[in-house]
Amino acid sequence: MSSSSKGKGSTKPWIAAAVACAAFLVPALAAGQGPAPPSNLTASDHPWDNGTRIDLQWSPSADDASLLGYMVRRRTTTEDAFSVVEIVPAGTSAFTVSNLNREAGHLFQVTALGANNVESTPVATTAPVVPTMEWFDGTRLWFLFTLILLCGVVIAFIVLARRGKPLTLRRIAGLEAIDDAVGRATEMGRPCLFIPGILDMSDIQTIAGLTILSRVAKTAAEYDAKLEVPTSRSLVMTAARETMQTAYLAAGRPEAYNPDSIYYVTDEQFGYVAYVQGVMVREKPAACFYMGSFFAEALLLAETGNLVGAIQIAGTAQPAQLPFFVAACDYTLIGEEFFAASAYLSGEPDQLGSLKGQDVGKLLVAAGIILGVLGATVVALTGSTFIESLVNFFTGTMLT
Amino acid sequence: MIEFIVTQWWLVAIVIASLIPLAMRFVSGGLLETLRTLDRRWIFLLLLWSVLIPIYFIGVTGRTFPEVPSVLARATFDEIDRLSPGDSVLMAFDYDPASEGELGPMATAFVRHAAEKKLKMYFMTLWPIGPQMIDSTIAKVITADFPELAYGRDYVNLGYKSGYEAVIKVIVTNLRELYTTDSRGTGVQEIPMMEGITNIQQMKLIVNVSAGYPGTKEWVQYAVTPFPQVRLVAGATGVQAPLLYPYVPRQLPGLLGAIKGAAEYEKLVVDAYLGANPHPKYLEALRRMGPQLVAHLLIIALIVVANVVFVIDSRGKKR
Amino acid sequence: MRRENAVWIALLLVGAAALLWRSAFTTEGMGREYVRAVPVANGQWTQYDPATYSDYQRAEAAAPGQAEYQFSLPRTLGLWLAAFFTLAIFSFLFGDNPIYKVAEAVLVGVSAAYWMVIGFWDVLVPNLVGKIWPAVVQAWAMPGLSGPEAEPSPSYIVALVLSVMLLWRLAPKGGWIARWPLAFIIGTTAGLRLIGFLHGDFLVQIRNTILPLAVIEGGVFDPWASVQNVLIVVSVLCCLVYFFFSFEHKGVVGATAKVGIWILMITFGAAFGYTVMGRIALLAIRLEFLLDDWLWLIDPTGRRMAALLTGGGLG
Amino acid sequence: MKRTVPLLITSAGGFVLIVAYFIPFTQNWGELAAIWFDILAAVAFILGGGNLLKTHLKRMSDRVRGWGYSGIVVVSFLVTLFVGLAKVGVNPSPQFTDFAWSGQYRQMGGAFWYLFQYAFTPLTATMFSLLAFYIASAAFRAFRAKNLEASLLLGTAFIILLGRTFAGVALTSWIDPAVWDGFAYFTGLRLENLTVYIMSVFNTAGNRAIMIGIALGIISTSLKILLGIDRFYLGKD
Repeated sequence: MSSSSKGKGSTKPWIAAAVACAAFLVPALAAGQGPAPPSNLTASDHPWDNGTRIDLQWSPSADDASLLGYMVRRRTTTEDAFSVVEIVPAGTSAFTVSNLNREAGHLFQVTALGANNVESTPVATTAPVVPTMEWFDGTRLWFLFTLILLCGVVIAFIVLARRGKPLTLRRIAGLEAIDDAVGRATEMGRPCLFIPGILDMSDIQTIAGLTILSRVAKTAAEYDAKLEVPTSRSLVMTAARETMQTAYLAAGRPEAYNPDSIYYVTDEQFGYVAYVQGVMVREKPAACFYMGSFFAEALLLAETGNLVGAIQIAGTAQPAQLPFFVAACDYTLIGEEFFAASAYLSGEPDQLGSLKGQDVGKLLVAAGIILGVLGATVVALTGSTFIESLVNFFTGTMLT
Repeated sequence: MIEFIVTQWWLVAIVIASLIPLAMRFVSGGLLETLRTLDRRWIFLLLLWSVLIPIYFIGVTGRTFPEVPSVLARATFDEIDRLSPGDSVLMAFDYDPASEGELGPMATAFVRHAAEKKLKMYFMTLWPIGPQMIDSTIAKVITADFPELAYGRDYVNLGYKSGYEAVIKVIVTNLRELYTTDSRGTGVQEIPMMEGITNIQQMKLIVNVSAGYPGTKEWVQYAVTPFPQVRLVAGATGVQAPLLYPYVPRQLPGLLGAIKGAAEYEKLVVDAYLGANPHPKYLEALRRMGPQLVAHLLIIALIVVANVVFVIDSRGKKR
Repeated sequence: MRRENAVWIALLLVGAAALLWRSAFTTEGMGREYVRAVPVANGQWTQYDPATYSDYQRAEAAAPGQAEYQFSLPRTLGLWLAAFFTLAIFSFLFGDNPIYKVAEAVLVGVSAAYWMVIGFWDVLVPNLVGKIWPAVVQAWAMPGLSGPEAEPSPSYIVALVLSVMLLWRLAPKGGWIARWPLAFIIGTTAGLRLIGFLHGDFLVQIRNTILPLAVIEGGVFDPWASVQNVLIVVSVLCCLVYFFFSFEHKGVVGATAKVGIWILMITFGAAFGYTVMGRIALLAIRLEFLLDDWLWLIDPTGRRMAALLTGGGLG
Repeated sequence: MKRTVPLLITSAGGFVLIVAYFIPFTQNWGELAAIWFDILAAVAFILGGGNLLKTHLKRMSDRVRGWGYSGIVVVSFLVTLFVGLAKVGVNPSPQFTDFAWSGQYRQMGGAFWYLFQYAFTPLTATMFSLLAFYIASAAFRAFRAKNLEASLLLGTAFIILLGRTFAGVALTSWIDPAVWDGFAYFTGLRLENLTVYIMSVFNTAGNRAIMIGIALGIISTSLKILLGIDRFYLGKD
């Protein structure tokens, strides 16, 4: 094998690696001092996968105890030379080769790697194996379980809430301030400004921001306050217009809806900030809402809003910007609170039910962490291999 | 220092003159009262001087502060340093001119280090303005100091692809589905160093320079998490870095945070490869640490002063 | 107010005069851009790469009147324009003013069009037209397109249909049809993010939190690492309690939530500290631009006098 | 038709992608959806540009205060759009000299590059750098040790600010075993080490909890949309 791969002066990097490997092995092989090779190499398709893996099995070399490991190589039927996949530690007798091409047949070769990187004669598979794709990805089975569990509790509580189960929730200060802020703007005869973040509709925070907009717009319609929504994405503008229209309709004041108060500025982050900052100092809004995904503009907007004396309420799940909102705004909805806001504001039972579902989700997380940590601690203290396998199953299989 | 003040007397004069009105207000209005009602524009002015003067000082004298590399900077350095010549490295430069102050020096140092190690560099970006950043870094380091490296053999610029993290998801298993040409429009099958490269799992290391979304977090989520054998190191802005610490070291063995991280890494690269008299373009971050220090001290001073006033006022109320 | 304006105008005039004097009548000069002419495609046209003043001086010293390195008037004007815009944005710090408003208007206009152009050349041409009618794109703007990528992908017609529906909004009637693509976007976003965050963030963060409370390294108990692990686990749990919606923050829950908010505040403080670093660096690079590229007051990278003094030995 | 069909599209689109994640054959549908979204977003630029023009032209025709600036917006928008789409001043790619349109639209020396280099970059980068000033004023105005929470935030910020500069290193460099043997146990208190501890313990824990909470929030928000409980985007009939 060494001579065959050496002869190929290909530029493929992995072939180059194989060449390099082979080159310095030649003298050792010539001397005939290699360790005993592994035997009975078999290759079979990895079950329940997306068709990129093949399982290898072999019987260990007689010199297993003194080996550095086993060198696994592969090639497709159309390629001439084997290339290195991995070096697995001694004592191993199985390996899953991943990241294979589904359209090709694959051949494998395993050698025992002795001291001073001396390789044994290779053992190879003779019949090419083609990885097959199954209809279900078995590596994601436990993830499916987690998904169903978490979605299940949320849906279950929504159903319970619809059936009239009474729900109590703690108060969130920022939310109670929203109505007051809109009211104050009305009294002062100054507009409200709503910023739905700077990301597009492909971000869930923007969507959450717009659900809050629908409540703010309803309040504004009831108070007859002027609400301005500059957006940095035209899709967000489109969605915000639909949202506002629905809200004004729900408030019984469809005639007060003015689509021109929702307008696109520019997709460029700082162009958008420059413009909104200008709007703020010129129109002096009495209330500013920042609900969505924010980056560097968070502090630029919040400090300018502070300069013009607006009440400011922010909500975002961007942890990097939370300190600035916390420092510069009157109220800030932190992370999960921001997603909970629209449910709180609507007060509808099925909306509130989803919050209970989230709480159960957190309980499950806490329980999982506590169990896992206890297990890991016991393993560290006692070295129990049984519990270690349990913990490994939990972290390595269930939580992947 | 004194020599600097004497020769640059006009700058000193401007600074002092600009602060005279503030001093007069302190004298006429009283210390506490002036602090309580201080116009924020004075703070702006103080910050301007605290950044501008050190830049000018360092620019004229060429002196920088010493730097002691942290554990993470060293880990980042080692990840690249342990690679062998000819290993392929994906250089994912996800930033734009707005963040160049922090990330430009990192990108420069990364490319310099990779060029010194004779690694094959595959440049790409998920940011629309990223290609300019790649081009300018290539011009600054490879074209200027490594003219022997050939495009297409030693480095290639795959350019920008839209689609945010979806791009990562695709190329981690199938690079060619999205990258059919390089940024110059040459088909990938005609580029020698692309031969045999079908996905980015084949890269020995991914080096990400990240200013936000999409960036290091997405690389961790969609490249490292599903394919743990993928090695990733990152240079991130000060804003991004704290969010990335949860991924260190398992998913992210090396992380450079902000200009400080850049300066530490610069120091490591310079010490290891550039000798006693490096070209000043490789000391950019080290130079920027000067204004950093003075501005930090100013901000700390502002917080302290504001809190002293606050404590005095709240005591007064209690009485 | 009028007197203040007069003072400002006077100051601006003095500044402008000083700049003119520096650029025209001093030996150092300022704000000039130089280029290097590089013939491309067998000399069919010339490409102008950026060059430094010292490149130019060196070339002139070697061969006076050479054409390779040249002074560039358009780029010099560009540099002054860039300096003007930089100062215009900074002027907002003093207060809203007409110069800032001009810069703001230019920024909005240029950037909106900038993103449209990028969307056209980088998305619509290769990913929509190029997928549906690759031959058209290949014959026009992307001659390098070849191989399997040059095969048409019929599934992209769905994207085309959705695009047309979205643009229906511009039509006088039936704007509601645009809700269909919007619904598609919102639905797929919800599905993708649900899976993405659950698999990416959620599970990974739980997994990373499962740490042994007692760390024993090579048979020896490591107190520091153990304390660190205990702190991480307890902190995560306390913060989770803070986010509970079902209980008022009273009693044991209240006390735990209190610790949780402390941890969050430390987190925010750390983020604040880090962010300050980044922002100062951003200002530094703008000031470097003004002092180095434009005013030629400093020259840390040896683009002018330093390179000349040492005979260009810095490169 | 106006509300039911979009609702169906939303639910079907979302649930199909969730299911597709588990089926190898359809695992790349999510990516396809993302690419389609990108196409839609690019098409939406036309919508946005149209709206921008409409807004500012209306301001000009109404002669509202500051309408001159709207004129500048319109002119700079149209000029940039034209030079970008028409590839003004762009040479063809050297490999394909026969194809007049093969050059890169952002080629150095082209008109679009000029606008990028001398208008777009300085404007956006300077706008970004205003943050440095705003941080200073926020530090002076908002960071008061009003209570324990605020003090913790402040204290941490202090340590990080100091620990990430040369000053911090110099301030606590005396905690060195070379000075006194007993200091070997206290090197963790050196500012630069303290910074690392804060980042790797409290910052990590806080961010982890926030991320877990956010993931749960996203699950419930997504579900409400897919189940049709939140249907704010549907407008009126």
